[in-house]
Amino acid sequence: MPKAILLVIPVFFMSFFAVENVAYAMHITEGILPPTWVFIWFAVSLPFVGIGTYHVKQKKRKIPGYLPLVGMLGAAVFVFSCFPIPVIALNGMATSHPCGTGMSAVLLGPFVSVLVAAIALLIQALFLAHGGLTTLGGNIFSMGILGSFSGYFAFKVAQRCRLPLFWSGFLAGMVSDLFTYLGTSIELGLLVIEKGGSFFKATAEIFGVFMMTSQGILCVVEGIVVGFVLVFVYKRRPNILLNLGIIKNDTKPLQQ
Amino acid sequence: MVILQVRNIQYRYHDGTFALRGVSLDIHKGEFLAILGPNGSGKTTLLKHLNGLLKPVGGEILLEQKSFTQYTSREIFQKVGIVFQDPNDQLFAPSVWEDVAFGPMNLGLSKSEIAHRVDEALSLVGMKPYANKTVDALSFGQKKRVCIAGVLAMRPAILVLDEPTCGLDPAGVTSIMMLLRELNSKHGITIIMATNMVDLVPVYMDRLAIMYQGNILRVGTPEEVFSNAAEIKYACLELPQIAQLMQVLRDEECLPLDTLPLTIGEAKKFLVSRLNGNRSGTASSLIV
Amino acid sequence: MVILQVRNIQYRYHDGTFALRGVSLDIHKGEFLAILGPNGSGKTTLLKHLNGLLKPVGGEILLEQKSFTQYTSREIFQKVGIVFQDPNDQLFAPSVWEDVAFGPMNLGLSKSEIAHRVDEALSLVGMKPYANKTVDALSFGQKKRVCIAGVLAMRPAILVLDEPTCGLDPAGVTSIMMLLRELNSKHGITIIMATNMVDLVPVYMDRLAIMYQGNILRVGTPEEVFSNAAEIKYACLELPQIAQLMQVLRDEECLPLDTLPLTIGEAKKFLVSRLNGNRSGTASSLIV
Amino acid sequence: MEFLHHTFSDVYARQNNWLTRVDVRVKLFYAISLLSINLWAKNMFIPLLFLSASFILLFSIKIPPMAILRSMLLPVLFAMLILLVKGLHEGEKVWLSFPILGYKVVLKEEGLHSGLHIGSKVLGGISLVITFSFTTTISRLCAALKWFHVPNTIIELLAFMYRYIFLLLDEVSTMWTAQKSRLGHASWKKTIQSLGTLGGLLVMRAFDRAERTYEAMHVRGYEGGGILTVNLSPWRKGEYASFIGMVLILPMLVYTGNIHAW
Ligand SMILES: Nc1ncnc2c1ncn2[C@@H]1O[C@H](COP(=O)(O)OP(=O)(O)OP(=O)(O)O)[C@@H](O)[C@H]1O
Ligand SMILES: Nc1ncnc2c1ncn2[C@@H]1O[C@H](COP(=O)(O)OP(=O)(O)OP(=O)(O)O)[C@@H](O)[C@H]1O
Ligand SMILES: [Mg+2]
Ligand SMILES: [Mg+2]
Repeated sequence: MPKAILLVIPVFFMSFFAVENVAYAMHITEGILPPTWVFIWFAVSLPFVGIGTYHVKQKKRKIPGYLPLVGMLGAAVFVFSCFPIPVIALNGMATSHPCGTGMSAVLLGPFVSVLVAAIALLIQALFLAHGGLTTLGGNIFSMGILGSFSGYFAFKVAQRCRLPLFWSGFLAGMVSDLFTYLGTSIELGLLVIEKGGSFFKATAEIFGVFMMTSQGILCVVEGIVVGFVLVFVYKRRPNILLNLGIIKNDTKPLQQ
Repeated sequence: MVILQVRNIQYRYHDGTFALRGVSLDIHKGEFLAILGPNGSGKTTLLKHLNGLLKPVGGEILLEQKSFTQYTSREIFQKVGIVFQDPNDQLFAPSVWEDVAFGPMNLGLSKSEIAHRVDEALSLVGMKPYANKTVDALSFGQKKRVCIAGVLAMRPAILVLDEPTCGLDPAGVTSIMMLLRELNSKHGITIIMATNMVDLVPVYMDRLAIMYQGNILRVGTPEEVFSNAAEIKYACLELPQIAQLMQVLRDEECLPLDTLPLTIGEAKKFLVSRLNGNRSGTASSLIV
Repeated sequence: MVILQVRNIQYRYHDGTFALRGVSLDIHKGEFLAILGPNGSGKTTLLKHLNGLLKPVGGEILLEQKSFTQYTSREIFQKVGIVFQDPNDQLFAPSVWEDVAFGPMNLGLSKSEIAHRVDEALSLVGMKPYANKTVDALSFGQKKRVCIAGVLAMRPAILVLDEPTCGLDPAGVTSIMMLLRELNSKHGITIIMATNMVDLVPVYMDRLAIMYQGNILRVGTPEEVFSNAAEIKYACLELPQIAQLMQVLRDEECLPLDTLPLTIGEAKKFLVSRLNGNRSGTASSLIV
Repeated sequence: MEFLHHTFSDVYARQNNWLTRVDVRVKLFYAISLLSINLWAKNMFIPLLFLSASFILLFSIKIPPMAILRSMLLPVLFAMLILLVKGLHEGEKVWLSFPILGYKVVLKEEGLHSGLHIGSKVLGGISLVITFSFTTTISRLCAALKWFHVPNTIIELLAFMYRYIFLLLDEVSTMWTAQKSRLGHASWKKTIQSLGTLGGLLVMRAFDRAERTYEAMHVRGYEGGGILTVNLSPWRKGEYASFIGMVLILPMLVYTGNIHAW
């Protein structure tokens, strides 16, 4: 049976590409999650959003310019997530879209990044019909929380290991992307529990499908792009990265 | 010879804005064409069509008598170079040299050929001494010049510029315009330029097109177009200052004028002949 | 009466750029002052000092004879309103009404007072019908007007504008300038405006200051300042078109001129008198 | 500029029609409670009812069908995917089986059944969301959120981000075209590199713009306080009427939703 899935589902994803709209396939659409899970995911996500809000609120009191900065970088990350990234996939060249959470986690820190992701998801749900209002909690969990924290820690660990800036950015982008898809897969996989299915098998299958279609390569490509972004800013305006506290004075931009 | 022919093109942005409503325009080889029009009339949209960055929803564009569809986009980009308004949108590389090399490098040229082209382009715009500067250290006008060099390095036959003088000081405007005139007359590059500065048009351009609400209202030489003051006003434009002065003299003081002088030189000639003529016969100097 | 006195201020950016090198300037109550100068001469930097946004590293600024240090920054912001060049940087609220209300709200006014001021400011700039529009739905010139309204709603005595006409079409330029002139003459608001458009200066402004490399080169009425053509040229500026024409007539054709006419009106008056005068006695019309 | 095709605009929400004039709080109440009913519904009737009702509403204010279909496209594909997965996975009774490339594909009745059910919920839910968003501008939404006591910081960020997304999209698309016209997207490798540059420029832009915007806010008295000024007017007759109307309809819908049926 799994074999059949592996065959049929990619065909479906291809039809996604056929309309060039796989953009936000990592968001769970309105109506898919049953009520219980809607509540659970909202319950999980709200504290993180709350902490992020608190962070911003505290900080804007001290630094009034912080709010426009977060808003503007948030908008920039949103626009970044609209970039059409060409990837090589099962069906040849296709374009997909980065999540952007890795980058926002690096730029803004994990909690604020969750808040920004939550707002971005709300905007997408309302004005693009990508994702949904009742599934907002679930999507915040996978893209916001898992994406931000995994990306942030990947970046910090890489910096601690004195990896060059490019590779730190690469890891942040790639890891956060992987975790976002993993999160979505888990959420979908959990749905089969009540029907007596095997959670791990379903999750692994869905995750496998994500990875097999363009999204697997997308993770790597998003990593590369985030790496390039950081190096570019470092070369042109290192002060920006220093002011945001992303790098210390001794960071190397690229392996020499 | 018509090098670029725009045939009844229409364009609609995805939000429904009908930005071009059937624009037709012939661009002659080697001319310097100005595109004027109020804000939002579709100048930028039209320019983006001229090198295939936007695809019209109706109509077509011919480059050297062949439809754009018969070229690859790379061929078009190579023949038609475009410079946008804000230089900060276009300088991608950390240093001047690298930025100008961006285009030639993407053409897949050899290293020595790239270096040659970059040097050539930089000297054309007079920025050779700055080759190793970082882009952020340049002034606004200098950035503008580097942008133009970046396009020239691809050796285009046609150069398209969107408001190249906006935000520059008067000396900077003159310097950019002189540069363009030189590229146009000495190097034979066809230039199409959108602008809001009517005073420049009669001085530098051969022809101008006036856009209004996604249409071309009028095309012609500055003399032809500016002779219709009502139309100019309708299109939210103004006559050049000199023309305004002469118009006032004509209308309020009944000075007989067949054609409105548009530039300082023309106005001078006319006024001198009038002033001298009035002194019936005394064709000498004006000193009284 | 001097309302704002700039005394020998200096300013240096973080990166070491010495942007102001001892600027002194008296601004009179109710005047309309232009600040001209080449790109990078420090116009924007000076304007940002005029309401305390930047603090000079040397020298001081007096507002109504009292040093800036004796005011709170809120008091200064209330008296001196500033409008920057790019309206998109300044309109951050979702709707026009909210954006204009932002200033009064931060002043801690009552709701009804806020509403009153917003309505007043919007009608001053002629944007009342747009109160509920989204900011994105406005044209460039309209955005500019909303920016001005946002500052007017704080009822400043002094209005500072950085290149308010850049990027507008000629009709838009005229409309903004007429608005400013009305605010200046009817409502008695002192206006200081940086600009690159020399043609506007003699028509609208009482005085102008020319900046060059962080210094003020010259201050005076347009007649005074533009009479020194060499200095204008040195400061990368140009004479207004009309003045250029008259200058050419004077220098090349030896037309006797005490002062250079700068505006169309002045030039007309002069030319008419010359043309008529030459016909010795026939003071009637010019029809030949 | 292909990537702008996925972007959006609120042109429809800015129009003036009877749905945009409805008080945003009422709309939000409706949207949330209908979405919950949709979620709990045990039959396909309720979601499909919502779907058709939404379409009728949207047509009544002359939204072009293409615009609706465009927004529904992705969710519909998602729904079909779910249908397929369920059909392959759940249940015993074989509904259809056929071979593809040597694999035997078996679709089962129970799975298709529940897949259809979920699919209908997707359609119903999305159509409700679209109806809300096509008739509500962001500034109204912000005001409503404020009325519901959502923290100010979140609303401010929402308004701020929404405002500047459009602007940055415009700027980025100009840079993108500038890159393209100098062949920056000639090969895959160059495209990736150019995208990195584009992202870098974007971050630099955002940083500078944030600074300038802060200056502009600062000179108008901003010291870290609130940004939004609009407060909604208290409820008027119309709002009470629609609210009571909802209270009356809701139990009926809840009841209908609880019927176990197809
Ligand atoms: N990306 C876009 N999406 C939607 N509408 C757009 C976009 N860009 C421009 N427009 C609209 O298309 C029309 C033409 O715009 P365009 O930028 O071509 O005008 P323009 O003549 O260049 O104006 P300006 O003098 O201000 O540069 C305008 O109504 C504008 O609002
Ligand atoms: N934020 C900054 N950091 C460092 N240097 C700066 C900054 N802003 C301006 N400068 C420098 O200070 C000088 C004066 O700049 P300013 O912006 O005041 O000039 P301007 O007269 O307004 O020019 P323009 O006509 O181009 O607007 C310039 O040399 C400029 O490069
Ligand atoms: Mg334009
Ligand atoms: Mg300036």
